[in-house]
Amino acid sequence: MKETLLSLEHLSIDYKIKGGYLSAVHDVSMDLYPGEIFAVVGESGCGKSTVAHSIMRLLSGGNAKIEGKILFEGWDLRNYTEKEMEAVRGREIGMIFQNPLDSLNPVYTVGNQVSEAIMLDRVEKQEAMKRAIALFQDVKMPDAGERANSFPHELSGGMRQRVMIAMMLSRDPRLLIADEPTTALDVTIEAQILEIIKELKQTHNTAILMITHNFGLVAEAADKIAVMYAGEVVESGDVFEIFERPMHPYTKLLMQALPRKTKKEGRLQTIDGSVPRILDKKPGCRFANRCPYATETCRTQTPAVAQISETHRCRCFLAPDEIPSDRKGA
Amino acid sequence: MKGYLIKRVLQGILLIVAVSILVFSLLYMMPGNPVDMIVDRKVSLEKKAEIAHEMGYDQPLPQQYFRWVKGIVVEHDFGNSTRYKVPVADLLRDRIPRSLVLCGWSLLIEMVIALPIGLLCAIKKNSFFDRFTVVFTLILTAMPAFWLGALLILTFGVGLKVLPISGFKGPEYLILPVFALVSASIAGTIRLTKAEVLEVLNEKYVTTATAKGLPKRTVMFKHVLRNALIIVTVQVFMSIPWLISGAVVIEKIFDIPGMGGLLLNSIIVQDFPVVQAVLLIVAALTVVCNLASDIVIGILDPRIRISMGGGDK
Amino acid sequence: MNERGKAKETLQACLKNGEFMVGLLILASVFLVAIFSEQIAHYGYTEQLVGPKFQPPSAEFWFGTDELGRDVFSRVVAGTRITLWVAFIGATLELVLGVTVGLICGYFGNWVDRVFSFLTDLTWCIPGTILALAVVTLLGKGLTNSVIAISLVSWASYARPVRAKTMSLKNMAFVETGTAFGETAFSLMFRYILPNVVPSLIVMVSMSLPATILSTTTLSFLGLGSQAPSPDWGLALSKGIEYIIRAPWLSIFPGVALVYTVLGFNLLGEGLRDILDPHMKAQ
Amino acid sequence: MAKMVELDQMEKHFRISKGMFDTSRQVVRAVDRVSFSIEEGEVVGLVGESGSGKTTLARVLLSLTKMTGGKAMIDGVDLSKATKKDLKKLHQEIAVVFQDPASNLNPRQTVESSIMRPMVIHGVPRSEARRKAKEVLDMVKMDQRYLDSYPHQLSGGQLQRIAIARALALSPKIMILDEPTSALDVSVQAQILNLLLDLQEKMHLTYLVITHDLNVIRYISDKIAVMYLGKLVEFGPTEEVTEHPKHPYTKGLMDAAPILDPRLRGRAKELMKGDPGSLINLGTGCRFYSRCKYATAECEKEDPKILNVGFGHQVSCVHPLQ
Repeated sequence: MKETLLSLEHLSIDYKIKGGYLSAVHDVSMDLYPGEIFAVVGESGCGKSTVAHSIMRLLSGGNAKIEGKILFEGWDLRNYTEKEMEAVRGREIGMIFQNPLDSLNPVYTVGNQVSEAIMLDRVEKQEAMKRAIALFQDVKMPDAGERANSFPHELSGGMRQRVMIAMMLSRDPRLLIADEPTTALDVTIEAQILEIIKELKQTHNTAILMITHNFGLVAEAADKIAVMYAGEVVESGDVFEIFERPMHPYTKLLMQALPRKTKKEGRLQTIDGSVPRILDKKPGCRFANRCPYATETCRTQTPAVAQISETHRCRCFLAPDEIPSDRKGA
Repeated sequence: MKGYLIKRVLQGILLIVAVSILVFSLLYMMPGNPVDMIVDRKVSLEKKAEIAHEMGYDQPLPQQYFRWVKGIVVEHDFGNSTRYKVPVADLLRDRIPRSLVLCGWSLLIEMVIALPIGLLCAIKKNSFFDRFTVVFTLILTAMPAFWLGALLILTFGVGLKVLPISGFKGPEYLILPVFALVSASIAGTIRLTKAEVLEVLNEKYVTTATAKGLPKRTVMFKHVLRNALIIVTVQVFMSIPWLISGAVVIEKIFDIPGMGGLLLNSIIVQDFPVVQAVLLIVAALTVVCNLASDIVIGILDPRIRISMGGGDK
Repeated sequence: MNERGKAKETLQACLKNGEFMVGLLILASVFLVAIFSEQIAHYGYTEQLVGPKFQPPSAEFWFGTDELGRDVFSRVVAGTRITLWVAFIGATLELVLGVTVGLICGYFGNWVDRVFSFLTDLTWCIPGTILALAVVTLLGKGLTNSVIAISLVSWASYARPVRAKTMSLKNMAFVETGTAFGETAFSLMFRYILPNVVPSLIVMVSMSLPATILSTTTLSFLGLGSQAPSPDWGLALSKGIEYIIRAPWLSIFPGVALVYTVLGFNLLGEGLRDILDPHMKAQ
Repeated sequence: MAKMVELDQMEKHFRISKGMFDTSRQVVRAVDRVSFSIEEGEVVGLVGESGSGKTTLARVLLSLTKMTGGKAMIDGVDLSKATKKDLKKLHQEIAVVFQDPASNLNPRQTVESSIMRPMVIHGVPRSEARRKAKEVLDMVKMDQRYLDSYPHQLSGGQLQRIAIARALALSPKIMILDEPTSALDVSVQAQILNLLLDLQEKMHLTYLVITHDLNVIRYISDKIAVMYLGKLVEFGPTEEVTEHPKHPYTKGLMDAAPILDPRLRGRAKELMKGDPGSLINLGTGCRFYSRCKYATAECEKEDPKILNVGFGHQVSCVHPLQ
């Protein structure tokens, strides 16, 4: 079996707010191997972005309480000093963000911003610029040489995201975290960026942790997925398996809520109620208040993660066999 | 960049023209006849008419305006002071440099002190230093410049007797006025710098810079400071008119024969040619400062340089 | 949660905000002094020779006496009314002018905006105090005139942010929707846009009040505002400085009163900004 | 069936001046000679990337901006010649729901007064309006206790329901839905889409749905209109357009859109090169020319004509796909 590249072990993140703690992430565990695209999906506020930022130690504000382990190649990043983290960022783990315009400094040319990263490895300025241009070609930037002298606002959204990818690839990291990488982009550009990310995985054996709310993106590119709900991973496993045989009631309902048909084939599934804000960690399943199959047990005890197959895990009392697989939700 | 510059310069000229028209009409907005202000009450009507003719007051207003402007532009002639009976230009020649020296030093000292403090407060937000500065600036903004001046005179001039408190005879005479002027405006600059740095610190590109592995120092200096500097520069230029404004009061308290004091006295005795000249000069200076700040922003911020440049690049 | 719940929430936020509460207490004390100034003052503020001239602070004359033998304490107490009156009139004038112009510019855009923007630029061409001096020259000396002058000079500091806010609100979906079902321009401006500008207006007012007070005091200090024998603090300070060596208490006490009041407004403004600022709320 | 909306060569051109002293002006042809029609009770989906002019087109229909050429008939009213009275009628007949739930409602008004407002300005008595407000809130399946709420107390899905309720207040015939679910999560999106379809069927409404999400369009609409840089490139019944796209751009768009099934990820697809491009400085000829792999010299020269390819399917291309 391959060595895991990144593994999160029982990661919990609580934010200190007035009068207590807000549980943003709870008991999240996942394993990421080299050369695979691992998608963390979930609706807004489920904690997926918090997980991504905590890996890079980029959570803003000093009011987050973190527990658990973030193991990168076996070393716990949480024990690293700030200086050591600087050496990990960009070098070992790169990260791209949702809005590429906000993410680039408006007063420097994009070539400058990419070569700045390359120069951290003691590369001469001109050589760094040359490599930056080569990287722009790698991410299929039209007129790469000329574009290197452009400022971010002179580029289109798609080109800016290419710059971000080139910047984060510049030091050849083992892991790339992509936080909603295509959300602000048009469909055709989204497809182009997705192609680049897939190619990256193929040619550089880079692992990609993709944070997204877009199930289309997951279906198109991911190898494995973890579905998050209210701070917890409710189900994770191979993408084909999860799409075809979802186990957790939340995943099941979501899959039927996706607009995959025409209106003539009937209405979409909906999930009533809304996501709870977890302020105090009482025992009980976090999805219980919206779950059509919930029992008294679900409301009073916290379900553990059940291993369904080698890769497939599910956090539900009813899994794997108690939910009739073809029954439509109430 | 060129197009942007030309546009700015033309806008500036337009503003100065508008100000000059307003300043010119100041004389005519006052009740009574301009001649009455120059001459004694006892002077006969015929004599007044003669003076009016001599001064060109019987000509149509636009003509008078153009004559006035021509005088200023071509001969630097702002007319004669009705009080001192000498050309306004002569009065200004000695006084402007004094005001400039006062304001210049104040600006320099203010920036040297305010920028690092503002930066430090932003980086170490909620630290003891930051909290102390917040309270300190709050109290400082509540103090009018003239009262600060009074306190300074009391402490250093009257109490300690170490510094001269009035007049303008050497460098040591500048210390207290500059101190007062800086104290009056420094709080705003500190707060603005802090707010600006805080805002930049929250920008996503700062996260990006950290995410690509740049050391904290590089992130601070190359990405945060550089961007915060853009607004701070504007502030520096914008504060010049403020300083001049504050100088009016400071010059009165410390008895400095500068432009501010001259303006004040001229307003009180209704010496209009002087008032007009000072207003015009201050307006021109303000416009030039704004223009300079636009140019500097243009250089520092490529978004403006290019979007305003009409596609230079 | 309904409107009352929201008001309650805001109230709680106010109570928890230290700056706001301290500012409120300071201003409350100033208001009380203003209301009961006749009861508090020992003498009338114009009463001369109630004691010897230039008497230092003592048990009888708490703040000493001035060059005409008037009781400084009584004059400082009487001055609170003037200061609060200035704050009230100044804020109202600036607000009415600034908000109207800002709304109209932001809403209609185009040439209306250009003309008014040019006007605001024009007022910014000459720095505040100097322009106010010029306006006072035209209007004549006096407290009311100097407040008018200050307002004519500083309304632009309201107009600009109101204009910017209006422009961004105008493109918001709820305004567009309103237009689409037939709202008139007047109704869009006053029913849709203005209520959403109010929170930032409250902050702006409380932040600019201190500036208005200070500017008016400055004019009085320069001899163009209140005229003798008014107990105006600025006027008192200007006299005080003449006698600063002989009788420093003449400059100290009115100054402390002024700083105390302005500090109260400043703290209140800071607190309000923290409570009402939309940036903070979004987080 | 009656034609509810009929666009004939409709144009919306903006003029932008380059600078204060540069009198040469550029024309942005945001919507350029667009013709199509929507029948009563139909759901038409309008797709396109940023800069395609889809939102401008909607704004013209809502009379938020004036068109600059061509003709637009809405329920028998000629938009270019509409009188004040006509406009008042249109204000009642066309309703709109925008994308962002947070800005769709006036933050300073209660839900009730937001919903009542359109009725009040169209002369409905207050008591009647209050009753109707409760009724439409019922129709969007919201509890009446929300009447006194303020927008900041509600979730995105709830806000969008209330925006729909307000749109229904004047019993409109046409609803323009500008990205109604783009800002919502999947589970909420399903609720809103179902609600919209239920309402449409029950009240026989006509919808123009603007979105960039092809999965949503495929689910909800009867016909699809595809726009590219201000031009209508293809229009026809949903299945026709999605299964047999005739315009290379439509084909590219369909290929690029992610399909919500990992088993289909290996399907043959052609990715389009380049960016959607800009509306400024457009030459003559087909606007898709620079990105089209089938382009010939002919395409660069002439503006393609509209071809009818049967089944009410029209395409604007010199070399339509087979």
